[in-house]
Formats: sequence, structure tokens, C-alpha cells
Amino acid sequence: MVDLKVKIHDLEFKNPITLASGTCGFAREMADFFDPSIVGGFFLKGSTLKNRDGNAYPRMAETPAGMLNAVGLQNKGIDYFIENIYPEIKDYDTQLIINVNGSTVEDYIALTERVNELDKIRGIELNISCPNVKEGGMAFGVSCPGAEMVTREVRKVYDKTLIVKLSPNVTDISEIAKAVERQGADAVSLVNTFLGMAIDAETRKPKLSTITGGLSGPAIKPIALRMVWQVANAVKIPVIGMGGIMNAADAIEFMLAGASVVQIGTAVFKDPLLAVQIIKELEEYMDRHNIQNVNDLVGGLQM
Amino acid sequence: MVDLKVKIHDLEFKNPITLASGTCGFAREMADFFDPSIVGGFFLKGSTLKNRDGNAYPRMAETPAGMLNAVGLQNKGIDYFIENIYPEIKDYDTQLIINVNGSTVEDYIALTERVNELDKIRGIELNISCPNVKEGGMAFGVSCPGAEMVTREVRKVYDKTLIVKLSPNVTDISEIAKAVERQGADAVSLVNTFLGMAIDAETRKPKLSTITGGLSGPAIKPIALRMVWQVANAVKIPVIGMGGIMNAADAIEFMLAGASVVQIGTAVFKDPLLAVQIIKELEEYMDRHNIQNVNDLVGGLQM
Amino acid sequence: MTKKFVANFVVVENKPLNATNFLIKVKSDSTLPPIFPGQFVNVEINDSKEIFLRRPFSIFEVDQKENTLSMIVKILGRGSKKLTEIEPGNQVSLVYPLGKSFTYPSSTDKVLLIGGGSGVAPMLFLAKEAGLDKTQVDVLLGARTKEDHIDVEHYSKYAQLHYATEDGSKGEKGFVTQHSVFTSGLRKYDKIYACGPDGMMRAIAKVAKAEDVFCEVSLENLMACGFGVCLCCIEPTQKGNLCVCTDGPVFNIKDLKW
Amino acid sequence: MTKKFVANFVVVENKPLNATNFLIKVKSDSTLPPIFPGQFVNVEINDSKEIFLRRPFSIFEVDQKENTLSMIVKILGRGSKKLTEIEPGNQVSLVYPLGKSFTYPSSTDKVLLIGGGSGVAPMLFLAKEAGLDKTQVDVLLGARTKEDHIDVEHYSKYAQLHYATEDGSKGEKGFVTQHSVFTSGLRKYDKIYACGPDGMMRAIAKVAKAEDVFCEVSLENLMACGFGVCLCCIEPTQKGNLCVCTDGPVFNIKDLKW
Ligand SMILES: Cc1cc2nc3c(=O)[nH]c(=O)nc-3n(C[C@H](O)[C@H](O)[C@H](O)COP(=O)(O)OP(=O)(O)OC[C@H]3O[C@@H](n4cnc5c(N)ncnc54)[C@H](O)[C@@H]3O)c2cc1C
Ligand SMILES: Cc1cc2nc3c(=O)[nH]c(=O)nc-3n(C[C@H](O)[C@H](O)[C@H](O)COP(=O)(O)OP(=O)(O)OC[C@H]3O[C@@H](n4cnc5c(N)ncnc54)[C@H](O)[C@@H]3O)c2cc1C
Ligand SMILES: Cc1cc2nc3c(=O)[nH]c(=O)nc-3n(C[C@H](O)[C@H](O)[C@H](O)COP(=O)(O)O)c2cc1C
Ligand SMILES: Cc1cc2nc3c(=O)[nH]c(=O)nc-3n(C[C@H](O)[C@H](O)[C@H](O)COP(=O)(O)O)c2cc1C
Ligand code: FES
Ligand code: FES
Repeated sequence: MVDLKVKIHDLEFKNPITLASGTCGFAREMADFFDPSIVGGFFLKGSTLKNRDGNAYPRMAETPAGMLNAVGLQNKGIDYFIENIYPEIKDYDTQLIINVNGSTVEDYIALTERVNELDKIRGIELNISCPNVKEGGMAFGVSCPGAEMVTREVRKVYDKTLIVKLSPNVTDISEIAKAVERQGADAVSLVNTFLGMAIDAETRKPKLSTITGGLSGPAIKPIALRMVWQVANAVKIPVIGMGGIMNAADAIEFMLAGASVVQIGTAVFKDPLLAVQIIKELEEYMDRHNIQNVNDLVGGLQM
Repeated sequence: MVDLKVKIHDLEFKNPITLASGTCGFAREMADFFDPSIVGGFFLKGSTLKNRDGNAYPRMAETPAGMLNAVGLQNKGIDYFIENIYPEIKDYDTQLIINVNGSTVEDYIALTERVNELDKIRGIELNISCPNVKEGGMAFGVSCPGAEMVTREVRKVYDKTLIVKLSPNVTDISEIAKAVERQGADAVSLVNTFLGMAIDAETRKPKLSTITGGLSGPAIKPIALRMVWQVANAVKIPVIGMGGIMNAADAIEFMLAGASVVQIGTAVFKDPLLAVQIIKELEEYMDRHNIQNVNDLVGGLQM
Repeated sequence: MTKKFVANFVVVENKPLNATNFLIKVKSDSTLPPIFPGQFVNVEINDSKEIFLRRPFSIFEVDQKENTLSMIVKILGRGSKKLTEIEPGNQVSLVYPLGKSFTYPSSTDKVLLIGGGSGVAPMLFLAKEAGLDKTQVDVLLGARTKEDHIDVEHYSKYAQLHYATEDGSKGEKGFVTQHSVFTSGLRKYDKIYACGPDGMMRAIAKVAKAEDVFCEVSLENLMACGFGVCLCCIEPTQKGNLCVCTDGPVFNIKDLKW
Repeated sequence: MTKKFVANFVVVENKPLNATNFLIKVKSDSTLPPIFPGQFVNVEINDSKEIFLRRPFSIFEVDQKENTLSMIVKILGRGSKKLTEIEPGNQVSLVYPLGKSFTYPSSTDKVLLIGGGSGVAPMLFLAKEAGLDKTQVDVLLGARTKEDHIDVEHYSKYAQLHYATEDGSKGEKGFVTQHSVFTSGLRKYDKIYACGPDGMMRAIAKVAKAEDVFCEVSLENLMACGFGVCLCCIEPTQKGNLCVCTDGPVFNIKDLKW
């Protein structure tokens, strides 16, 4: 039996296959398809302090090997989460990480403090990279001072595992990663979506209500993989990788590039059971390649 | 009959459909497939001052809806071009634009001065964005001061049409565009390839000899389109758009987003006749939509 | 929480109903879960370079003994076109059953079901499953011309069928909302159900609201996941933005902002 | 400058030659240009979500009267697999004819053609087209086992056929370079041609070089365009990096850095 356990700071994952924020709801939607305890963890849908209606319809457009979304962090706010959703999911035997979003540092702090009360949420993913709304913090995520500042302030009020989610819409993502590492982030996760756009040539109109939106899916995989590799070589803290993972080979490539844990995002829309399948195939791969411990795959790119 | 003529500074294009640098050789390779005078122009393979062998094999990897390349500006140098290639192509009845690459400002200047002698090359595309080699100038292309400096110095020695080709691997491409506009660029072209990476999970090795390479093809289209739209809204000079154009609808989307001329790149590998086909379909589209002059499409996005 | 599945089905039938609509019947090798009118499946489109996401289609008929279900697929764009080219014997992956069903009528209800375009599918499914006498059920189908109507005569054992065409080539001339069944007053119905083009449903909803008759409509919009995680498929409602895929596709018009 | 084409062909035959090799014959509705042994086509792989670029295959046989050409496709990965699933009647797009051909032998030459794996195709094409008497032509084919050889007996009218297998199940046991035809000295040949796995060709080239015999090999590598514009397919040579697709795929071993 191969050993799939990985640790990110205090967070123990039974395996490195997790689901990405915004693509697995609040985990319970996935429980309609499989036993949530099978996967390493769920990065829950982005939460904000207050209720947000999100952007107007249409919110998505299909693109070559990918999709654009302009959801705009629709969610009922943290109080609703704590009262109505948390009780339902808290006993899932897996890691539940909450994805935290704000438009000001105060928002991030207030939200973190609320989350801190929740026993079964042992980590947060600080989203400073949502391209679709101001409240997604991309203003923070695309500059080092911005990223440092929000990380530092949140770190002050949060002792559990602090993961900072990075934007790929930057010139040098490893600089941003180093900046948040300096301010005490326990891990970085990347990438969030790329800012993109789609037009309907016949109607001559944008396909999204917001004109631009976030690109995800296999189209972005080569760029995401490069960024994970660059960041893993630049920081000492663990890296959580994602961006277009569609199968076990993709997940393994991210691990070889340096990701300790991977997140499956858009692919879940095509195959809600994908994470379960990838765990199986990862085990087979490790058997085939004679790798006992999954941590030995991490950063194992041979050059 | 619809009017397809567009003008970029002094350069008159008989139609806005051109071929991108590095994907149409020195135009004569395309002449094996079609009469070069059909298309608007050719952006010739990137030239450097001296011969360059380029990077080691393997230089390409297929990716979802795209490809990575790590050619590394292989070319025989400007003298070889002037003596052996230019005479063969100079009488093609179309625009021939040379793609100029250097690792120092002096390189760019020296190269530009050589090109200036050539009557039938009425414009240069200053490549400050090749991600695959130092000589590709990406060091210049990802910062405003760098981009400004090289544009300013080249402008001093060049009176014909100066197009600056921008890198998409930046936080804010419209800032770079504005910077080169300030220094006298007559147009900007975008995007060059995105820095990406591919790994073979079975061998655990990078698929490219250079580990990272440039991503092109339909995968990048949504991001490229967004950048063209942003830049077109930020500068007054004309914009030449490219990135993943695979058919007439794609070309039209780039024009609606603000591109006066478009370049077909990677798609040529799949269909060497594509540019010819797109010109035909563009005419049909204009007929169907009752557009007489192609310039009316440019920036015609309806919001 | 209802269990949902991802499974490969074998195509057992793919037959053209008219120029643009196809009946596609697929079979599972295991027992199907309960499936109700209004629910849909999210279908993977095989072997197409251009298509990335699945495509949602309403469930038209279910045979729990044969483990088959069918859908009526109208060619709209690239995905639906490709799907109608699939050959019997081939496999197709479905995520199912998705969405909420129509509220079943009670045994004494008189109901009107109005279908337009591919919206015919869930209406006929409901007519069949409602368990009412055919005298209690009016089905009104609208299309542009005779040719755009599909042959549904065998449903006359479950309902009284009425047709409208814009050119008068079958049934009454005009839109469904101009049909005598509709214009003679909706109050005689306990429940009205509609599925079809947005404009048609809005027109129906307006009258139903004015006459204060219970009315449910089934919405279609752009979906990425189909099971409530992407939040792309929203409809603005009195209760805020709701997901068409999980809170719908069936909505009571009272809840909509129409 | 030679004219090149992009055209749809109709698949007229697709037959398995053994477990992993297929003969695919395609037909054009117009006259084919002259095509020579060593040249290749770049094939679009239809209907596959995973494949973006075309795939290059050597031309195996050409029938200028029927406007057909054929290739031997070995299943290596996703694209070749998909191609071998194509059905007669379907269309396939080719970019052709690509690359330089082998140098034709002169009429008095004695030649040795060595093929391994799918490299058999251009060797047999050359054997047939060379216009020599069969006594002047030795064809040596290598494979792992008997089953890996394809049936080429009908080529015995153009050449003397020799086989090598690693397990000795057909012809002599061992690699082609251990076969008696090869070990008995290459000087008796005026020209040697080889196409197959890299290792095989390098081993042949080494001996040919040592014995100073004219030798051309046909290289395979990763191509994006196939017509000389992308510069992805390079081989380091005495003349610098050359493109396998236009400067090759046939190279004289003197020019290589082997
Ligand atoms: C719950 C639900 C049930 C459905 N039931 C059926 C059914 O039973 N039979 C049937 O034929 N169709 C049904 N549809 C519609 C069907 O999903 C679309 O026709 C199909 O997804 C179109 O895919 P395509 O690839 O052919 O079109 P594309 O090539 O993707 O698109 C063509 C054009 O249509 C637009 N478009 C595509 N889908 C929609 C949509 N859902 N809403 C608005 N605009 C759209 C696109 O934006 C584009 O402009 C249903 C949709 C939903 C959400
Ligand atoms: C000039 C030329 C002529 C050829 N003639 C024939 C022929 O007659 N018959 C035949 O069966 N094949 C021939 N090939 C090889 C054929 O092109 C490849 O087998 C095919 O492209 C593989 O595609 P795939 O999608 O099946 O493999 P993929 O799924 O793309 O790749 C599978 C694995 O094989 C590797 N690979 C793929 N192609 C090559 C290559 N060309 N060189 C080295 N590694 C590669 C990939 O990197 C990957 O690791 C020829 C190639 C060239 C360049
Ligand atoms: C519909 C949708 C909604 C998303 N919402 C969030 C979110 O709320 N918070 C967040 O950090 N990332 C969000 N993301 C980004 C994903 O978590 C992930 O970073 C991105 O999609 C890249 O991975 P993928 O290509 O595997 O999808 C969202 C992505 C999609 C497609
Ligand atoms: C193989 C290859 C070589 C390229 N070489 C050059 C080059 O020499 N100079 C340059 O400015 N861009 C070069 N490019 C970038 C293209 O011109 C274009 O900017 C990019 O590929 C995006 O367009 P596309 O997606 O349509 O290919 C190259 C691209 C490819 C794929
Ligand atoms: S389609 Fe994803 S939430 Fe409805
Ligand atoms: S494959 Fe493009 S140059 Fe050879």
C-alpha cells in the first residue's frame, strides 16, 4: 500500500487530491456523487462577510479547452454559512478549507476572525486573486506590497493554517509568493483564473455580462504548471497547485513541478467523480513507478 | 464589393489578414501553398544580427488546444537574410514586415539600421517579448522603462512604420502599450506567446529542452482577446491583434475588440491555406452584416 | 440531498422527428433511480474538438423496466448537432438526474401544459406521468409551421392535444397565447405548466399571473456544471439569484421577477 | 519551391496489417502531383478532443491512375490510435507532398534497404520505384517477433527480402545489424538506405561510415508544421540545425553528427 498522506503546516490531508474553490460548492453538493471522506479536502466556495448576489447573467462562456466565468463571488455571507451550511458539513471526515474574500483589509480580518471560531475549519485560503470582482482582492494579489499587507494583517489574527491564493495575472508570480511567505503564509495556492474575454462575432456583443471573466480549464494548464514550478523553486513553504487538471497524469505533473497538494477545478463540471478516479490512478501510478510515499513525487521533476 | 483596406501608419494593407512571425517562415514557404499577394502581409520569422542556432531539440509540445514552442529564434542572421532571402521575396505584392530581435539596445539599433536599407520592407515589428531566449528581449518587454527605452532608441534611427510587439506575461499590458506609444511607436502588436511548461508524467522529465516555452494557439485566445481590448482602449495608435485565431469568427472578434490588423499564427501549421479562407469568409460576413468598410468593424464591440 | 450519478449509457435509438429534432434513447446497464418530469441530464458530447462542457437536455421518457431514458434534441449549435450524429451502439456519458421536477397535480386538478420547441419534451413527460384522466389534461403545442411540429399523436391517450402554428399550417394560426384554449380563460385550470422559448413563457406567465392561476415554467440557460456548484446558471428571483440547475429548472412564476 | 497542397481525401481502405499496424489508403478527387519515396503527408486527426496538431506519416504507395496514396500507421499514442479507427468513406485532410525524397539509385547500382517498424513503408516504396532489377535490391526488415512483421511478400518482385527478428521467430535472429546480409560487408552495395528507430539507424550509419558506403536515412521527430516554417523539427547537422521536414526527412549520414 502506498502512502498518500501529505501535510501542509498543521493540515493533514489523507491524500493530495482536493477540490478547488468555486467548483465544489460547499462540499455537500459533491456528497450527492461520492463519499466526501474519500478526497483529501474541499476548498469551499468563496465567502465574503456579507451576502453577495454576484454578477448578472450570462456568467459563463465556453472557450477552446476551457471556460470563462464571471460569477462574482455570489454567496450568502459568512453568517449564513456558519448557521446553515457549516453544521451540515462539519463532520465530513476530510479537510474543509474556507476561501476568504474581501475588498478591504478589514473585510479579510473580520471574516478570518469569524472563521476562527469554527473548530472543523482548520485552514483558510486567502483569495487575493479573484479577477471578477473588487471584493475578490485581485487589487491586492497583483502587487507585492498589496499581497504582503493583507497577508500580514490576517496572519496577526489567525493561528491555524493560512494559505494565500495567488493570481496568475502578474509579471512575476514568484515575487508575490515570496512576499506572502515573508509575511507568514503557511502555504500558497495557485493559480486562480486568468482574465479573459469572449465575443459573439454574430451579435458583436461580449458573451459575459461583465465583458471580461476568469479563464479556467485545460487551456491554462501549461501556464499554471510553469507558475507552480517557478513558485516551488522560489519559496520554502508548500505549494498547492491547480489549473486545468483533467486526469491523474495532469495531477502528477503538478506534483512533479512542486505541488504538495493539487486542486481539481473546472474538470469537476465535466466529471463530478473525477477526484475519486484520480486518487485511484495516482495509487496505480505510484505502484507502477515504485514510489511508496507520495511526498517523494513532489518536486520530482528530472532534469 | 466590400473594402478591406486598412492602414497602419504608412503601411497599406490590402486586407487585415496577415501571418504571424515565426509561423510563416520568410513568406516563400507559404508561396508553395498560395499566391502571397492574396494576404495582407507577412510578419517574417524573427531575425537577429548574427546567426543563431536556436535551442536544442525537443522544441515543441502539444497542449490542450495549443502548443508550446522553444525554437529560440533560430535564424541565419540579418546579412544572410539580406543577401539570400530578401531578393527572392521582395517583389511579392504584399506587405513584408521584419521581426527584429536583440539582447541589447545596441543589437536592436544595429539590426534596424540594416533593415532600413531595404526598400521593400516598409515596417519593422520590434519583438520585445520572446519568452524563449534572452535575445528575444522579454527582459525589455515586461517592464515599462525597458520597453520605453528600446522603443525610444530604435525610433531615433527608423522613420518607417515601427510596430512594437508586446509580451502577455505582464500584470498590466496596457501600461506597457502606453509606454511604447509615448516613445513614438506607430502601432503595437499583441500577443506574443505565454510562458508555459509541459512535463511527461511517465518519464518525469520536461517535454522541452528548455523546460519552459511559449504557449500559442486557441487555448490563449480568451486572454489575448482581453488584452487586445484593454490595449485598444488605452492607446490611440493602431493595434495588431493575434493569439489563437483559428477561423474568420476569431479574426472578427479581434477586430471587434479593437485590432485593425490580425495575424494568424499557430493555426497556419494546421491549415496553411487558412489566411486565404479567412479573407473570403470575412467578405461574406461583411456582406451579411452590411458593412462596407472593414475599418468599421474595428473596435465595433457593442456593449 | 438526492443521489446523483455519472454513468455511461448505450445509445439504443437515434431517430429524426423532423428536420431539426431528434429522439435519442439511451440505456443503462443498471437500474435507474426515480426520475420525474422536469428533470434533466447533462450529456457529454464525444469526439468534438470544439466542445468542452456537457450539454443539458430535459428527460422526455423513462422506462424503468428497460432502464432506458430518452430526450428530444433540437439542433441549435455545435454540441446539439454533434449529439444528433451519434450512432446506436455508441456510448454516451450522462450526469443525472438533475434539477427539480414539476409539482404534480392532485387527482382532481384540471391542467394545461404548453410546450414550444424542444420544451415539448418535459410537457409530454408530465402529461404521461401526471396520472390524470385525459379529459383533465390539455396539451397545447406551438411551433412556427406544421413541419416544425413533431408527431406526438400517441400522447392522445394521456391528454387532449391542441396545436398552434404561426402560419396556420397545423391547428390554429398564431402563437400559443393566441390559441382558443388559452384565450378562453385560464381560470378553468388548476395548474398551468409551460416549457419553451423565453418569450413564450413570459407571455404565458403574464396572463397566468393576471388571472391568478398556479403556473410553473421550466427555464433553460447556460450551464457549466448542472448540479449547483458553479453558480453560472442563475435566474434573478424574489429570493435572490437562484440556480436554474438545482433550484429549478422548474419555477413557480410567483417566484420569478417576470 | 515545389507546390504543396492541403486537401481532403476519402478513406478507401483501412486494414490491420498486424496488431499495431494499419494500412490506410486514401483517394483524392483530383490528380496527384508527383510523389517520391521518402516524402510524407501531414494528416489531420478528426474528432479528437485531445489532439491539436497534425501527425506526419510516410507515403507508402501511390497510384497515380487511381489518385490514391497509402500509409502504414503504427499505433504509438493518441493520434495514431484515432487515425487507425477511421472508417472507409470518411474524409481526412492531408498536407502534402512534404519533405525531400531519397536519392534514386542509378541503373547499375546494387542497393540495400533496411526498414524497422513503420520505417518499412518508405523502404518498400523506394524498392518499387527504384526501377532496378530485383537482383540489385536487397530489402532487410527487422522487428521484435514474427508477429511484428507485416506481410510484404508481394514485394519479392522488386527485391530480395530478408528478415530479422529479435527472438528468431522469423528470418535470422537478432537485430538487422546482426543479419548476415549486413555483416557480410556493406562494400558490395553502392547505396544503402534506412528508415526505422533511431538506434537502428545510428548503428547502420556507424558501419556504413566505417566502410565508406553511401547511406541515406530517413529521420522522424516531433513536427508542428511539416513545411518548414515552425523550426521545431531540427536535427543538428554539419551544416547547423536543419529542418527534418524540409531539409529532410532523408539525410545523407555524412551530413549528420552521428
Ligand atoms: C435545463 C435545460 C433543459 C434543456 N432541455 C432541452 C431539450 O430537452 N431539448 C433541447 O433540444 N434542448 C434543451 N436545452 C437546451 C440545450 O441545452 C441547448 O440547446 C444546448 O446546450 C446547445 O448546445 P450547442 O452546443 O448545440 O450550442 P452552442 O454551439 O453552445 O450555442 C449556440 C448558441 O446558442 C446559445 N445557447 C446555447 N445553449 C443555450 C441555453 N441553454 N440558453 C440560452 N442560449 C443558449 C449559445 O450562447 C450560442 O449563441 C435545455 C437546456 C437546459 C438548461
Ligand atoms: C517524417 C515522418 C514520417 C513518419 N512516418 C511514419 C509512418 O510511416 N508510419 C508511422 O506509423 N509513423 C510515422 N511517423 C511517426 C508518427 O508521426 C508518430 O507515430 C505520430 O505522430 C504519433 O502520434 P500520436 O498522436 O499517436 O502520439 P502522441 O500521443 O502524440 O505521442 C506518444 C509518444 O510518442 C512521442 N512521439 C510522437 N511522435 C514522435 C516522433 N515523430 N518522434 C519521436 N517521438 C514521438 C511523443 O512525444 C509521446 O511521448 C513519422 C514521423 C515523421 C516525422
Ligand atoms: C465557476 C468558477 C468559480 C470560481 N470561484 C472561485 C472562488 O470563489 N474562489 C477562488 O479562490 N477561486 C475560484 N475559482 C477558481 C478556481 O478555484 C481555480 O483556481 C481555477 O478555476 C483554476 O483551476 P481549474 O482550471 O482546474 O478550474 C472559480 C473557478 C470557476 C471556474
Ligand atoms: C513556433 C513559433 C515560433 C514563433 N516565433 C516568433 C518570432 O520569431 N518572433 C515573434 O515575434 N513571435 C514569434 N512567435 C509568436 C507568434 O508570432 C504569435 O505571437 C503567437 O504564436 C500567438 O499567436 P497564435 O496563437 O495565433 O500562434 C512564434 C510562435 C510560434 C508558435
Ligand atoms: S450550472 Fe452550475 S450551478 Fe447551475
Ligand atoms: S515541422 Fe515545422 S519546420 Fe519542420
